[in-house]
This record gives sequence, C-alpha cells and structure tokens, in this order.
Amino acid sequence: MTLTINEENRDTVLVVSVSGRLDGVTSKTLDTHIGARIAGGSDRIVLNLSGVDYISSFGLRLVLVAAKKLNGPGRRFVVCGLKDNVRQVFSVSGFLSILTLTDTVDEAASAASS
Amino acid sequence: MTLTINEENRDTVLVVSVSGRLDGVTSKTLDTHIGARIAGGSDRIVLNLSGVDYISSFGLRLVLVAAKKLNGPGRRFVVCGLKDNVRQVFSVSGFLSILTLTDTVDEAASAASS
Amino acid sequence: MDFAEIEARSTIEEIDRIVAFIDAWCEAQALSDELRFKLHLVAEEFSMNAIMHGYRDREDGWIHIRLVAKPDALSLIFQDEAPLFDPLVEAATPDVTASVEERQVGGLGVHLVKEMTRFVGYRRDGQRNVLTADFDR
Amino acid sequence: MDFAEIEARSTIEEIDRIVAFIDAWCEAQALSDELRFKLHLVAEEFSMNAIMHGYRDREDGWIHIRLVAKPDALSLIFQDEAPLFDPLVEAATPDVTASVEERQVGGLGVHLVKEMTRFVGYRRDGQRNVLTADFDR
Ligand SMILES: Nc1ncnc2c1ncn2[C@@H]1O[C@H](COP(=O)(O)OP(=O)(O)O)[C@@H](O)[C@H]1O
Ligand SMILES: Nc1ncnc2c1ncn2[C@@H]1O[C@H](COP(=O)(O)OP(=O)(O)O)[C@@H](O)[C@H]1O
Repeated sequence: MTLTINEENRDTVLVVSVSGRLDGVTSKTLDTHIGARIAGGSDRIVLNLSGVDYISSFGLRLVLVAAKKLNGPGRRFVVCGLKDNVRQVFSVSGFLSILTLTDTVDEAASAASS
Repeated sequence: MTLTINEENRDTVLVVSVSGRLDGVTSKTLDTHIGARIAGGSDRIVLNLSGVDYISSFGLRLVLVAAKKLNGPGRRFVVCGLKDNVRQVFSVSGFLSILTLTDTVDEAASAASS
Repeated sequence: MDFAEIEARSTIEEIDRIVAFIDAWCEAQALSDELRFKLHLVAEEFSMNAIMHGYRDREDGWIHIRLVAKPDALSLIFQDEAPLFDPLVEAATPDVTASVEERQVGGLGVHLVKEMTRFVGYRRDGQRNVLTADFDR
Repeated sequence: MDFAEIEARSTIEEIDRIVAFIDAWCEAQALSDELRFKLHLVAEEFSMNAIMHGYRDREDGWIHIRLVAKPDALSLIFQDEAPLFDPLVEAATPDVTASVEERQVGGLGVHLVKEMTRFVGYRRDGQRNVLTADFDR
C-alpha cells in the first residue's frame, strides 16, 4: 500500500492532498498528521481526496474529527475531489449534508479562504 | 511538502519506504504509522530512507522509538538507504553504531528475516 | 460455483493479506470496481471489529473469510471464534443527520456494512460468530 | 555582504514558510546541497525549540531569522523574545554511545546544531535570545 500526503499553502489555506487507501492504519496516520497541523496553527484546511480510491469507517472517523476541530469562527474545513465509491460512503453516512464539499481544489481553497 | 509512505510485505518482513522530509510534523506522522504497524503485529520492519533528503532530531527520535519497540527476541528493525546528509546526522548522533543499517532494501530485508 | 477462502490471525498485520486475497479474486472474477470496493469495505469492517473488539488483545484468534460467486450475486462469509456478538442487533444505529458538533465519532462500521450490502445476516454456530453479506452483481 | 531575513510567529505552521525562505536564498546564493541541508536543520531546531519550549502555548511569539553570506562563511542568526534560555549551556549533552535499550529518547536537537556548525553562540540581548550559527562555505 502507498499513502502519500502532499501539502501546499495557498495564502491562508493549507491544502492537504492524499493518495492511497484510507483504512484502519493509514487513517490513523493521516489523523495524526492533520491533528499536528491544526495544533501547529493551521486553521483553514482543504482535504483533497481525489487520489483516494478506498475509504472505510476509519477514514470517516478522521474526517469527522478534523471537521470538529476546525468547526468555529475563523476556522474552515473543506473536503474535495471525492471519487464515486468514496462519495457513496460519505453519502450513506450523512457526510454530504454536514460537511463543506467541492469538486475541485480551487473551489475548495476559495471556500476555505472566505 | 510531500510525505510518501509505501509498504510492501516480503515474507515475514514489512518494508516501509519513505520519501520526503522528516521534520517535526512528518516524523510524528510516520511515528504513528510505524507504531500502528508494530501494535498490529508487524515485528520485523525495514525502514527504507532512500527517498529522504532531510531529517532533523525529530526524525532521529522516531527511528530510536521504533528501534526500542523492535528490540528483543524475534523482532527486527533495519534501516537502509541513507543519503549522505542523512547519514551524517545519524553518524554524529551515534546511530550508525547502535542500529542495524544496510545500503539496499534487499540486504535489509534479508537481515530482518534472519 | 466459484469460491475462495483465506484464514488469518487476529492481528491488524493480516489485513494486508486479506486485501491482496480479495484483489486477486476480484481480478479472476472480473468484478467491477464498485463490487471490489464493497468487498474490501465489508471485509475490513468485519475483520477490524473482530480484531479490536472481539478478540481484543489476543493476537492468536482465528478469522476466516470465504468469497462465493453466484450468477447474480456475491457472498462474503466471515467467521471468528471470539465471544458471541451480533453486531446487527447490538451496534447502535448512528444518527446520520446530526450536525458536525453533535455527531458522535465512531460507530459507522456496521452501518456502512448494512448500507453496502443487499443482505447481511448473523448467526452463532457453536463457538463461532458467522456473518454473511450478500451483494448484487 | 548578502543577507535575507524573515519574521515569523511562534507556530509550527510557520515552519513551511521558513523552509521556503531558506530554499529561495540557497538557490539565489547557489549554495551546495550540504549547506542547504545544514541551514534547514539549524533553523528547524532553533525554531521548534522556541515554539515548543520557549513560547510554550503562546502562538503570537516573535521569531526572526537572518541569513548572511560572507566570502568564506555563512551565518544564521536566530532571535526570539521567549524567556531567557541558553541551550548551549542548559541542554544536557546526550550520550551518543549508549545502546538502543539505554538510550534516552530526545535531546538531540542542540547536539545536532553543535555538530553541524563551525561555531554556535548564544547571548541575551535585552528581552531577546540571540543564537548565532556559523558555517564554512
Ligand atoms: N466483534 C465484536 N465484538 C464485540 N463488540 C463489537 C464487535 N463488533 C463491534 N462491536 C461493538 O459495536 C460497536 C460499533 O461497531 P462499529 O459500527 O463497527 O463502529 P466502531 O468500531 O467504529 O465503533 C463497537 O464500538 C464495539 O463496541
Ligand atoms: N528555547 C528554549 N526554551 C526553553 N527550554 C528549551 C529551549 N530549547 C531547548 N530547551 C530545553 O532543552 C532540552 C533539549 O533540547 P533539544 O536538544 O533541542 O532536544 P529536544 O527538544 O528533542 O528535547 C529540551 O527538551 C528543553 O527542555
């Protein structure tokens, strides 16, 4: 398995792009990574999942944890680039209606900087 | 920055290949990942650093933590593929003499399976 | 009727082998990406629950997965020898409409399994928990 | 004499900006990979110590880094306004010969800085900690 975490600062927004499988182990890894970024002061984060083909309940957990941490004034958490199977998992879990979601990274970055 | 964690099982050995910078944040991320693998039962691990151009004291910390966890009967931790700058950091910290190190992944995997 | 099976121990380390096993079978059966995705998901949720909750800290527990292809359906049969637990009855149903603040973290595994299958059933068979998941082809 | 400077706040988030700042300067000065590596290392160790230990939970602390190129040397001057702390005297010297079992985790940052520089000095300047690191070109 390969997990890649790529980060790019776009003004005040940190774009975290992930590729690979978000399973029980890698989700915990990514959770730690994003948790460290938030603790380190990144309060506007885009999570780009366009490279993620697989997500289980562990992946949903990390997404919800990040959304909770970044819920509040001056904080933003936007998820983008869901592939069909990932979108279905978000959909049946009710995540499509409670999270801010966009198709592209550009849309996500502008939503997160607003 | 980009952190890539690639894993491959070679018989009883898990080869974890890392690319990117091992700084204060990414070292914690990788520490969590390897910690989850060890907790999950992987007790023979090769850490391939051939894709790592930069390591700070935080990277050394994670390497030592993994070496401590995998120190004992039936357990193996082998590090391979150090680039020059990374090797110098290992050298001045005394890590070259206390860790099992090899040049190639193949050598590391066979050292770890013995 | 085509089928394949794998036995594993109750450690997270075994998940990679299970993933490779499912991939190989999906390849051989020429299944769609969607079905492959669902098989991976259900296998992971069942396996991780058995490892983390069923066997808890035991690493020598036994896990068994069988995949069966029928003309119009697929089945995944999961077995373990952990203490009796029927997740379909016991696991709380998550409130999938709650807002981010209100929403509980966790408890989505069994829910996802129910959503991703046509049918999912539990039975206790002697010392074994047996979970069966059926998918439309 | 060529120089460049950057001001940052005492958050880990700022490390990326510092990294980019050093990269740009090394590029402009056409420095070797080895020198670039050392500048990154020393800047990260100083900055992380100021953020984590000096300013502790304060995110609005002030950090300043100046890079200076002389014909035969480079200097990195690091300043913060955290409480007085001389790492060159106060930080314990790690036992780099201890075995894996005996070896303490941590405490290598200041040691690496000493090893990677020709000279490193500390002084208190009013409310400021000033660390100077010199490198051979
Ligand atoms: N095999 C099992 N044995 C014992 N308890 C289980 C088992 N599977 C699930 N559970 C319990 O049911 C709960 C819900 O499971 P699940 O829906 O998979 O969500 P999660 O594991 O993320 O909490 C778990 O938290 C656990 O308490
Ligand atoms: N700026 C600082 N202010 C206060 N204490 C510091 C500072 N820098 C370092 N220290 C102390 O010195 C110790 C050694 O630092 P260092 O060698 O960088 O290793 P590490 O940070 O990994 O423990 C730290 O653990 C900390 O207690």
